[in-house]
Amino acid sequence: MVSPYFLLGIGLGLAFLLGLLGQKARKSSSILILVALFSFVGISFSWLWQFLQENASVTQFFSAGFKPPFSIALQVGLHEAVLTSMINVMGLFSFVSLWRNMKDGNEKLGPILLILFMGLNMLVLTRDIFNVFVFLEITAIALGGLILFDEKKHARSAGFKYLIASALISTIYLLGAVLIYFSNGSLYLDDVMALNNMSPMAIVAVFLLILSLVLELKPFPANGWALDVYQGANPAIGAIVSAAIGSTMLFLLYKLMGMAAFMQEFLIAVGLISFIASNLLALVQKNANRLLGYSSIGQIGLIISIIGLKDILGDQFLFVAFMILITHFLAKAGLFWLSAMLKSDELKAWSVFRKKSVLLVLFGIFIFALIGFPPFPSFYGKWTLIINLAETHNYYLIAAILIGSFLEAIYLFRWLGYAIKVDFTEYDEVKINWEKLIPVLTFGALLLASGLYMAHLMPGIEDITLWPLLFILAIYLLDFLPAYIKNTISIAALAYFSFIILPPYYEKDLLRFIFLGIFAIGGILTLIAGYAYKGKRRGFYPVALLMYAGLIVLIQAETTLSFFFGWEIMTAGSYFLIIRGKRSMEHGLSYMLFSIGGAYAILAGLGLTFAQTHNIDILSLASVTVHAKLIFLLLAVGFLTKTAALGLHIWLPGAHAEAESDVSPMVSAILLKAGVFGLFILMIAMGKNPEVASIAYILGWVGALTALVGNLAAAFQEDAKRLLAYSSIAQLGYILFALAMMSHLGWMTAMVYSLNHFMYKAILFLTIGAVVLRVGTHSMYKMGGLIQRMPLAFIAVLVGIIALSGVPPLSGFAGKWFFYNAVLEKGWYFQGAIVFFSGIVAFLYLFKLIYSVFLGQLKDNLRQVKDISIWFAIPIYVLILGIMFFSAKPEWVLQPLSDMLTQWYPNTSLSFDGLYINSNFGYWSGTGVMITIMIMFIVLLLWLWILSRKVVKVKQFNIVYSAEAPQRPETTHVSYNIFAGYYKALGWIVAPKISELWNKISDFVVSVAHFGRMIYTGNGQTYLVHILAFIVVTFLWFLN
Amino acid sequence: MEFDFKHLGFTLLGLLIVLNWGLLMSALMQKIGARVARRIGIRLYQPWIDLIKNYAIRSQISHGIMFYLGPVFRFSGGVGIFLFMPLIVGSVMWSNYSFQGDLVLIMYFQFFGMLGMALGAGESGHPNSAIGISRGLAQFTAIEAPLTLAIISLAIQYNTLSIVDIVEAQQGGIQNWSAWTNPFATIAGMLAALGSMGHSPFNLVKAPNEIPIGPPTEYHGTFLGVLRTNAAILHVMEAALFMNLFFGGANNWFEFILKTFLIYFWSVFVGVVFPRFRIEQSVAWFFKIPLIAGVVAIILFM
Amino acid sequence: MLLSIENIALASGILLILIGLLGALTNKNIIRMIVAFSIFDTGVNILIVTFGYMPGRTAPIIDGAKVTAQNIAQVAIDPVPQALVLTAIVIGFGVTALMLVFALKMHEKRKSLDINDYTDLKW
Amino acid sequence: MELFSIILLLVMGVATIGSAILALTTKKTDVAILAAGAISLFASIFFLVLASPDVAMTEAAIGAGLSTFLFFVILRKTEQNAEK
Amino acid sequence: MLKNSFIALLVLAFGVLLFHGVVKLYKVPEKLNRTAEFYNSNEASQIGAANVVTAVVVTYRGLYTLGEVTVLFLAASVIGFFLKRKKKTAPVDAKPAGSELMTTASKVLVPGSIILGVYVFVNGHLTPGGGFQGGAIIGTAILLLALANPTYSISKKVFHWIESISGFVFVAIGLAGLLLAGGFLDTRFLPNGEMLSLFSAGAIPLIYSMIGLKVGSEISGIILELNDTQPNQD
Repeated sequence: MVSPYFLLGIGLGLAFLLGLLGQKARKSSSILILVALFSFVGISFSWLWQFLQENASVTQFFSAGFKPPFSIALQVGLHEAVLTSMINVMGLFSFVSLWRNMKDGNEKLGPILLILFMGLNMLVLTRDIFNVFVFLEITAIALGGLILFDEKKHARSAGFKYLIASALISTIYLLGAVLIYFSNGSLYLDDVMALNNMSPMAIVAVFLLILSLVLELKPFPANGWALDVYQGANPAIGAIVSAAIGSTMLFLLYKLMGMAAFMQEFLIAVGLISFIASNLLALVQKNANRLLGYSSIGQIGLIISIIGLKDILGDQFLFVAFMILITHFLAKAGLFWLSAMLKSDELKAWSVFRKKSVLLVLFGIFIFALIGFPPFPSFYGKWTLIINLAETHNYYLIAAILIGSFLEAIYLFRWLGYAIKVDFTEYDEVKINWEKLIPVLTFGALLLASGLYMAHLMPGIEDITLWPLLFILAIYLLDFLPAYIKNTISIAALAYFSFIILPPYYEKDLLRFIFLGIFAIGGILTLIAGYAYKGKRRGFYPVALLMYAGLIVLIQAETTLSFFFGWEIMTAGSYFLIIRGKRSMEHGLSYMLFSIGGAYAILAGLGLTFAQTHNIDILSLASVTVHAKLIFLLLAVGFLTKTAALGLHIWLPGAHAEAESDVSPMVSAILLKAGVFGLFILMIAMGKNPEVASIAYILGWVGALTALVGNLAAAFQEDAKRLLAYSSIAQLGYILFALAMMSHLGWMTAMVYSLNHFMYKAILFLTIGAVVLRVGTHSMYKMGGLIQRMPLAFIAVLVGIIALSGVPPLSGFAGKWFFYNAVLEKGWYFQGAIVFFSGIVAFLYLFKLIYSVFLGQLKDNLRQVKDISIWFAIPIYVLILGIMFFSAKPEWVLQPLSDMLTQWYPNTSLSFDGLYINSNFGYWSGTGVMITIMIMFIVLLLWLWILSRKVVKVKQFNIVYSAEAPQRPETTHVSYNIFAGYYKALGWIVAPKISELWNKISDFVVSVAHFGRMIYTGNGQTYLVHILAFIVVTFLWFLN
Repeated sequence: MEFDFKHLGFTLLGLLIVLNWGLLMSALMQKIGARVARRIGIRLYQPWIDLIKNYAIRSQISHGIMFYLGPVFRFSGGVGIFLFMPLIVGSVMWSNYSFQGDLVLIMYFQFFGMLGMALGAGESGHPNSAIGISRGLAQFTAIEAPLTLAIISLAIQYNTLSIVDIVEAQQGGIQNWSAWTNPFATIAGMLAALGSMGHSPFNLVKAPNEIPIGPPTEYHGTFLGVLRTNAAILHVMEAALFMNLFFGGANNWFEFILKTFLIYFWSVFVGVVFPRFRIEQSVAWFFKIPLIAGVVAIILFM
Repeated sequence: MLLSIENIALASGILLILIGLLGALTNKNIIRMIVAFSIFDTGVNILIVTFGYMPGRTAPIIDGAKVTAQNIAQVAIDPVPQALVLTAIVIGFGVTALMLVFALKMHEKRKSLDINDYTDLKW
Repeated sequence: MELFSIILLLVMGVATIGSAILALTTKKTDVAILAAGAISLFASIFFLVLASPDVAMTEAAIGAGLSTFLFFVILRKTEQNAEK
Repeated sequence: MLKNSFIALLVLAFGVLLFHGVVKLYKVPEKLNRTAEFYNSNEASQIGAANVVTAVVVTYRGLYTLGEVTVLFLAASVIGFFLKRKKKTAPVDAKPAGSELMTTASKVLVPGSIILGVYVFVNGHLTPGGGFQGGAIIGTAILLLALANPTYSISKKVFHWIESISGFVFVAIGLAGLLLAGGFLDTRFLPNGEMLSLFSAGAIPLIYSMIGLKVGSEISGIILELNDTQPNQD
């Protein structure tokens, strides 16, 4: 093994020698430093190789040929090898990223950087407690020097604050180190760790050491100086502080915690407080670098608490800590480097990355990695963390971690939303230099690679789930192709899936077959509409496929982990799909926040489950015994955020309405079914548990009220897509209600509704979307009379609304019929009545939709409009055929469904007798009704036709209108606020109380954040006071 | 149950009876209304004359395809309800096609006609059509609330959703009628019936045609004839539905005619006495006493 | 004994630490803050050296007379604290120097040495 | 010898604390710097008494000498800058 | 002032904690602890430096010294870089000569000081003091020179060279220890020699000389840089 002293030799030797070169030979000195940093990387990689491949054992290298404690030992083990590799890679790329800064006569920058990274290496390696102090100071001074070279406006005052803070902190460390020596006569870490019972002095000493390291890691609230450094310094230096120095200090803390088991609780508390508090305060932050600082502090806080959780996590500790650390390390460095490319500090300035889509993608990768989305390492880290915390019954910690993560998600996604949506014309264009680009690219690639690699290590993730992700990556690389080619590839991918993977499920698992079918076939159909788009449609296909991949993984999942994996992938993909819409920035954000909140509820629920079952099989939910109620509730809430149940629905209208025309059906008709599937799985597994009955009862009410409020709200909309979105909320309310009944008939209802909703909502959204593309507005009152211009669209909407309303003979009636029978059987009469009533209310909005858009007076500006694009018409009419088939031969679909459901509910009153479907209460023959009505309709049509063959078509304004002939269509098209009277009577039900509630909550949080961050006065002395107060308070706490 | 042509004959005969009874009944009601208002009123055969006149008118205008289809939908709605409604207790031949679906089918098929009419009128481009329809739909939702509760109550009571079975269960004397055994459901149902018959005070829906405009004006000639034919059938069938649900059904045609007359008369009677509601008033009204009655009806049978 | 060498030294050390700290926290002038920091450092150094002191013993330097290679373990004090303090002093100087350069550079831009004038970065 | 040391230290201690208070309270920065230098000088005597001649030398050379010098240089420069 | 009294209270609390948590726990040790015992007992035979502190600082725990050198190097780099005036435009003779007394004194003192400094670092293994102290003394001598002769200028390049080479040699000696003897900074690759003589204690005198040269030249370099920018002094 290469001796680590060569790091010292190379680093210092070169730094000293460079004085000889003088100012002229700057270029060659830069290259020499680069070589030195390369050699650092080489040395640490060689260690890594030896540990990973050759199973080398931990080796200590002693200085001066004596054994410690009489000399200083540098230890090289696997941990050290990993950490030094990270640091040295960071060092190399930091130097690259600062390449241009070296030009401006700052020839000292290189040696200082070299010494800084050498110092960090030594901090990782050394086992001598006082030596740590020396290298802490070297690090501090080197960093101070780096900041001093910084040309940014406030870099120097920030650097000064940093220096005085670190002077105080390192003195505390010095005191601790000296006391350690006096207490046991050794400065060798292993000696101290071997002590069985520590003297009081040793305990105080260890306390001071740990305290000062924690202070170095910027705990809340003693961290104002760090924030100022992040904000004030060059982002490339911020990257070093956050990624390299942060990681080093964390490792140091971990190393020294070997002798301070009694301080674990302290670490947990401090870490989590920092995690939550800094993420909270970050909510109101507008400066990108400072925001990154808050985020860094938060992440580091989380890792601090994980270090404190070492004993609790046991075997999993290293995995968890490393996963989160590596994500923080790569992502934060990447983000800071991205920031370094921009002139402006504003969050919104990041929108200029839109012009360089590679950078935007990298930005997205970093953000998603930080939040803990798959396939990034932090996903596995957080998963394992939560699972293990649940297993050890640390529920409050789970709550704290999830709250903190949620807060973090808020601002990070808002920021990403800015980057994707905000107008960037007022910001300077980003100029990409190779030396800025290379580090970011490398780290982004490393992040992806590490995530994909990690998936192999995790039990419960099948390799096959990663193939779609690689495929998506490939699609992204093909992004330069025109849309129709990518569309074809995407359809081919889904078609391949449909033909290869889907059919076996028919025999194996019908439930999954149905949902997979909805996702795959729905995916193909909605993608066909994509042919209507010209140009390249950059970024659309990767994210659409990401969503479909997530959905498919979700359904195929056999383990809770891959279920959650799919859930998150799907969320990520759909977020990008939604945010593509024109005005969808805030809707995308609220979608994401509700999704993440829901995902965390699911995570917590799955964690609690694992704690009891010790099994990640998804059906292990069934064997839950304790906390069944809580688990059921958490999971249900998680799924309900996706199905937009009342109270959790406020994201949906905007998100669905503002999405692109072919995206709306994807996210409405298809995506929502993911939540339904989740609920199905949940109820299959846990429905038999008597404890959950009461929650199911509540869910039934929630479903009923959702249906009511959704439909009522839809009736009062003026925006066609918003109307449909509210309609989706209501439909999902029906499904929730039906599922909650937990009976054979109830689930039949739910299945029928799911299938139907998929078809008619896809038809309606596709049609309306296609119309919107033609007319250029969502507002229904601006349309009208389009039946003359768009007969195809009209027929589609007509079929859609008849099916949706449940009027026989179309398939919607099947849902109503099952619904009635299920309600009567279950005895949920009042809820049932509410749902039924809301079903009637549906007529209001359905009429409004078809009337306002297609009937009434054709507007002048729409006289030349063409019928919907053929690419929209194809999927629409395929779906209409589907509805017609289902309506004419419902038993073909219903009988297998019923048979399938008998595996969970064997006692059913449902029987199939030829064309008849019988229950305890009633009977129904879909085919018979269809035939009867068709014949009758045709006969009557003929009757009218015979009697009135000489019908004359009159002109538009040829109506009897109070002796006046109207001239303008607008004056005779009554559409705006058409249900005013109804609103007067029942509008109170849909008053936006829930949105107000959420707004109040968010206002409250924001004001807390505003108030909280006032402690950061910007005065270096105040920061010192904070640190001192922190010391005093923890000292007092500790003496107790 | 299988379909046969004899059945079809009985169905057509039943349709004829119902149509003529409906026309006569509407004349009777207008006559009664007029007499109460101390007018002479129309001749009893006037509806037939009107109908023939309408069908005979030659000039016919259309605003478009949906305008044309609207009456067809409407007519199908009326005839469809007739088809799925059992008329005479215990008679296979007079039970029409009720074997194809139960009460739920009838409840939902009501909308078929309404929807078609709404769309047809909507295409006429007349603003008042849209206003009338919006009011109609709004009021209709309110009517359905108590009616649903009443029907659920009955379904609980008789443990079935089949109208045939419900009627069967009420046989054997007046004391077995739902009106006695389930009075609250009957109250809710009959109050809802007021609304669904569309007489005052719930006739705001048709109000626009008093200032002579609105759907019936745009529709004239054959279209109006079709609509009139449908109205005659629909009124009888709505009365028949309530008869079947609450008043023991009919054992013969005489009973059918008597009961439907009385039920229909109930709405006219109320209409003569009370003034018209505005739409928000009528919606709110249905959410008061009728709704409470329905809730009580369910609670009693839970 | 209250008035022993080490007690006086300890008292002086702690007082220096506290005074230095107070100065660093209350003096608004940046250079004065740095001065206070160096006083604080000196106090810490005195504290450490005092901890390492053993009454009656001499410095661990073999002079061949009083202290020889044989008796040094009995007559001389612990060399390690001295080594630590030596290091700490030099490092303290490095930190002080860097702080001073910062002070100078800050002053160059703003013409002010008042720490209250450097609160642009906050919240 | 012992007593002498104690008295010497006592005097030194009082002088040190006095200088420290002076450094803290004085209005003039250069006085404060001088006081800090004096403290270092006194401290090196402390170190000498505490049987640490190496530390004493270092403190005298670096704490009292170099540091004080650097303080003055910087102070002068800031004053110079302020004049400009 | 409320804020200041709060701070005073805080500092007081810190003092109380320091007293209770640290000082009260301190007991005057009866005998040397194991590390000190080892150093004091074995140093003479292992390293052979009369000054045990030097042996500890340079050999046993030589990394500390290397760290110190690094810190000074960093500080000197930064100071030197930032205190340097961009370009001198004023003519040289704008600077008045130092006072007569100063000039005379410096003529005597400067060589003496330099010799003293060299003595201190060369004898670091025998007597108190060593590279840092010696270097600082040499720096002071250069300061005197600069004060006496503001116009006096020595080529700074020389100092740069001395600094770089001595620093590098120090590191190289360290590596030589790693390669030739027991470990990094092991000074025993040179013979221990006879106790109390100049050429004893292995490579310690060499190392201390290098450090002395490096520190001295660093400090001198800074002072000379400053001298270039010294204002008129009266």
